[in-house]
Amino acid sequence: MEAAPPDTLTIDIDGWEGPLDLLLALARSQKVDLRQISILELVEQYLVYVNAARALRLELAADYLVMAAWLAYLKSALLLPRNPEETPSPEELALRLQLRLERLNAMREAGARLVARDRLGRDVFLRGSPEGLRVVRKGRYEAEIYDLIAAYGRISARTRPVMHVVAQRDVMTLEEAIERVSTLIGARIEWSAIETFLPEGARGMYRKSALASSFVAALELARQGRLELRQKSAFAPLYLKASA
Amino acid sequence: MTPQDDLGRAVEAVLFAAEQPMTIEEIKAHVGSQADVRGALAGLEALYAGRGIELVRRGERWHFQTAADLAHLLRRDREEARKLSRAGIETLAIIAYHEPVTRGEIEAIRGVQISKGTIDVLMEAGWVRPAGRREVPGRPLTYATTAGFLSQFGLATRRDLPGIDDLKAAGLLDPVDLAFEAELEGEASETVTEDE
Amino acid sequence: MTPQDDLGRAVEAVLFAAEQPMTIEEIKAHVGSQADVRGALAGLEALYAGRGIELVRRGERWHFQTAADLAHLLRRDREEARKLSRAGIETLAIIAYHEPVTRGEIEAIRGVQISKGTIDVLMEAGWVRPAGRREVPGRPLTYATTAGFLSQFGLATRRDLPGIDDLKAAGLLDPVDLAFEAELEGEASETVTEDE
Repeated sequence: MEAAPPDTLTIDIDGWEGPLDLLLALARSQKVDLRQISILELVEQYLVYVNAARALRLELAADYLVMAAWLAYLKSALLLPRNPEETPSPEELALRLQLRLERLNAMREAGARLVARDRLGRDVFLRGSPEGLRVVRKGRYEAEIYDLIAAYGRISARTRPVMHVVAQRDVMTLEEAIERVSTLIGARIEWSAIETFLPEGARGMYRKSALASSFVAALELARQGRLELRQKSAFAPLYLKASA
Repeated sequence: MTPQDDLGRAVEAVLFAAEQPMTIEEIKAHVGSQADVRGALAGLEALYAGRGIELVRRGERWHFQTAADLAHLLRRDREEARKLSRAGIETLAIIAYHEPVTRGEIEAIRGVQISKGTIDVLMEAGWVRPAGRREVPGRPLTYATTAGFLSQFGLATRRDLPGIDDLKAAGLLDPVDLAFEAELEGEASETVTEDE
Repeated sequence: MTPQDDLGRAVEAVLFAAEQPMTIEEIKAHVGSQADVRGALAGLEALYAGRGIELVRRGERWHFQTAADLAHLLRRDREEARKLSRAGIETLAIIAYHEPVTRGEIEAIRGVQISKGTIDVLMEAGWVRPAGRREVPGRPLTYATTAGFLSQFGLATRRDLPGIDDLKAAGLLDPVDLAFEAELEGEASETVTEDE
């Protein structure tokens, strides 16, 4: 990390929660109000940072690179002579980026102030051993919305694979294939490729299933001496003919 | 505020948050070993005299308690709020998401039988009601949720329940662990026993 | 002792004995439905101000708790308060300051997708709840904070969120699109004024 120029941040890519977070950290390093930051300087800082990370062969998530590409575009648009036809103008794009940074910054500070408050159970305490009050309603059952939807999530997660398994697939069973091949083979005089035994119009998964079943059927029928098989070499076309 | 008041406040807070009556030594462990805890206790005793809360001494230990004459306002009832069983909450979730739904359908979705008491508990809680019979062989009774269900769970309508996509995004569809599966099996065998 | 004092004692005892923060309605269930509980609470609030125990309001609920400045005497080592991740803290802040808010809106502010489980953790802690659907295409679910959130962070109402008025006044709680329009209009009208 000593390789980084002194005026850039230390490369620590794991610490960032996305490119906007990194941009905000860089913007804050300009030590001015977010309203006053120089977008050009910020773009420059970001590109230097990302290039340094790549030079160190750190794996950068794609969204950092997408942001880098967009910022490079923004930079050139801000520097080149204006094209008045172009909307939105580069200044508008820069303004939008600045507004986003301000909003993220506001929420980050709000979050920090929130968790720094006096927290129940950490800084302030309820009574340690309350006597407890009589529950007026008899046998009141307690459940929170979280319990309810978590329960439904659990059921869905549990039953999901089951639903996947029972999904109906269009297949040709072995019985069907034996029936079909033994009927068709009687009508063929010449050697016929196994594909010609498949139902016309068979497509996709069904065709694959029909082919596999027909192949196994052919083996079975050959074993029974009802047909003969011929194949020149491995993976060559497979031919069938009724036994003489 | 005088130092004596500061000590009074400290002792007051320590006794309030304590889970058990405390000795003066135990209080000193919190407020400082040099402190005049005995004096502070006397001050608090006087301050609270006649109020709804009293500082009382039991042997060597001190604690706050509600004034004895107000006990009738508080009387404890052992029949306290009970948490729904896992079978109960799952059955309720299925009814809410699929209503009107028959018991057979609930079992098919849960993948586990439900004992008769499960739906009874939901009806007793006022969250589930019978919703007519399904016009199929056997005419099974269907169940649906009530207005009480909506107010219990802070929903304006059933449509406000998060959908499957929302649950997935919230990480609620993550694979169930083995311990849970084991528990389910236990439950299933229990049900069989009950039905026999 | 005046009747008002009697009611004060009763409310004091009930809240003191309660295991959970209580609404005025819940207190009335113990001290009588006709009682001026609100007035009694105001009296107790004043009585306890500056003491080691304080009466506080959190949303619609009231409870006693130890004074914040005495935290150093009471902080418990074994209390391993759930440590929120940065993503968790930011997501919680965004929900609290913008509620009701959709997952998409949270992601737009953070500039990054929310990982599975972030909202789940906040819901499990009891600080965040689903708050109905937004009536726009896709009907996304919105999220909001709970009464438990207010208690945990010591807020009487959401208006006590740190800096919320300033953020609102500065437009920092408006979506970028809206702020962008406002900014452009502001510039435009400034220009007009200058020209006059």
